[in-house]
Amino acid sequence: MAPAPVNIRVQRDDFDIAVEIAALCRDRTDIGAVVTFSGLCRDEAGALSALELEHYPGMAEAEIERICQDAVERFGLQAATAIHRFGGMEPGANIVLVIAAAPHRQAAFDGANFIMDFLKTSAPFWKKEHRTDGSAGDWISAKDADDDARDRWARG
Amino acid sequence: MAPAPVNIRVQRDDFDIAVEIAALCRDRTDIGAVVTFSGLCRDEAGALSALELEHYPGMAEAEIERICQDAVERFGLQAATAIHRFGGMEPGANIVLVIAAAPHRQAAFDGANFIMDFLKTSAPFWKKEHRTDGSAGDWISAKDADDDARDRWARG
Amino acid sequence: MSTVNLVYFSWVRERIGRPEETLELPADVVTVADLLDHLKSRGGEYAAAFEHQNVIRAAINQEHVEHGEPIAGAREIALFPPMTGG
Amino acid sequence: MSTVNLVYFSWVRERIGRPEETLELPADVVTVADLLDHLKSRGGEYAAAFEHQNVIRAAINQEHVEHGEPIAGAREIALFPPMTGG
Repeated sequence: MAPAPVNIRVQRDDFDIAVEIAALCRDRTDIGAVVTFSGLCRDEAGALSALELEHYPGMAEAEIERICQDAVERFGLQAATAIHRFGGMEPGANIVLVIAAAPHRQAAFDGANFIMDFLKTSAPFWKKEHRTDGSAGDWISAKDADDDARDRWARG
Repeated sequence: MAPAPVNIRVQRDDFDIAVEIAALCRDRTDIGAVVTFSGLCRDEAGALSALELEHYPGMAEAEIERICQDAVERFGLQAATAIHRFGGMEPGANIVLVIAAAPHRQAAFDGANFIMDFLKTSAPFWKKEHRTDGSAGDWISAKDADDDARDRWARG
Repeated sequence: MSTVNLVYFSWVRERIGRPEETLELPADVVTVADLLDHLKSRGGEYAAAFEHQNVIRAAINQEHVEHGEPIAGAREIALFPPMTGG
Repeated sequence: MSTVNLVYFSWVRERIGRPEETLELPADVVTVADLLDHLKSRGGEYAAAFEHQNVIRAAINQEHVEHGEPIAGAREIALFPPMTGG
């Protein structure tokens, strides 16, 4: 069996979910389940004017690739895509897209969920807030809940 | 707060995931996470030529609506979409689409997963296989594993 | 006697040979289980369709019900195998 | 003495006031923890950036490492706060 194709991109531009799903499923009739996750910039009840995403070029791609390969192996994914944007983004904008394909639904759900949990805690990206009241933007703090979400995947 | 919009459709035609996500997110900047599930017709290693999906018109829509409303309430979803096709479909074709939107990622994952588990076991659809060897098609049997997947959502 | 519309799906429909029918039911048919017994007693295609009675699912007025559910007031009763959608 | 390229991100970068620099390290700087101590000892912006040393994450040659990791052979060491992507 050919290795599962893993498609990683770190980019400033937006992405198109339909295009990415089509690329992942093209010419295949063995996929039974495709789960996508998109993370969007929220306006925080009007308090946020924009987010700025900083990243570590090179390591960001490498780390996301490692996470996706882990997910492919662990859940038997047939294909995985992960796209993370950087730069400024306004409320409503896409930040991240993860796609996991598998023969059956639970593997696809678990694969996408696993990739997101590790992406949150291990991929070198940092978010800074710009607030509508004009106050100086703060770097968003990492959440213990995100570490807990990652740690539930620990084995044995 | 306005009730979460729930969009249910049972249709013969295919669907476009990007169009459905755009409809669900339109003019909103409070959504942080969108999870989609698409179920596709698999070729079963070349043994399957087509699936035929029979449904119970009226009850199919009503049952999917009940499931989605349960998910909205239980996981605090901001919006949910569920589209189930009927009729004949070839390997690679879309069968079902579920979308769940929430402020945070785990609610969106759980919402879509919950809807799929109940859709599998409670929505009145039945699949018949047509095989490439020309043998008479069989109705697919329900799986105990699907009941188990549903039962993990039982509370207390 | 009461009149009820029955609808069948999947292999229940195929074995009975029709998608729906209207039947007069005797007064002692009170629950879904009674209805299944009554239909089986008609023999032939009904006996074949409901041979494994415990796997049959039922809906009254388009909502799932257990076999113990009373059918009084039902406009439409659906009988079908376990569902396999999604 | 060894030469190493340091890169900083997020508020570590802002507090230090530059995104990267090349430093000569004394021979007794063996691990990431030693490196953090060494940088803090330079005072000023470094003391501010690494005040809460235990929250600082490190990567050597673009892979995450613990503070106890030896830095021998590192081409590039990155220092940054906990990540908040996704």
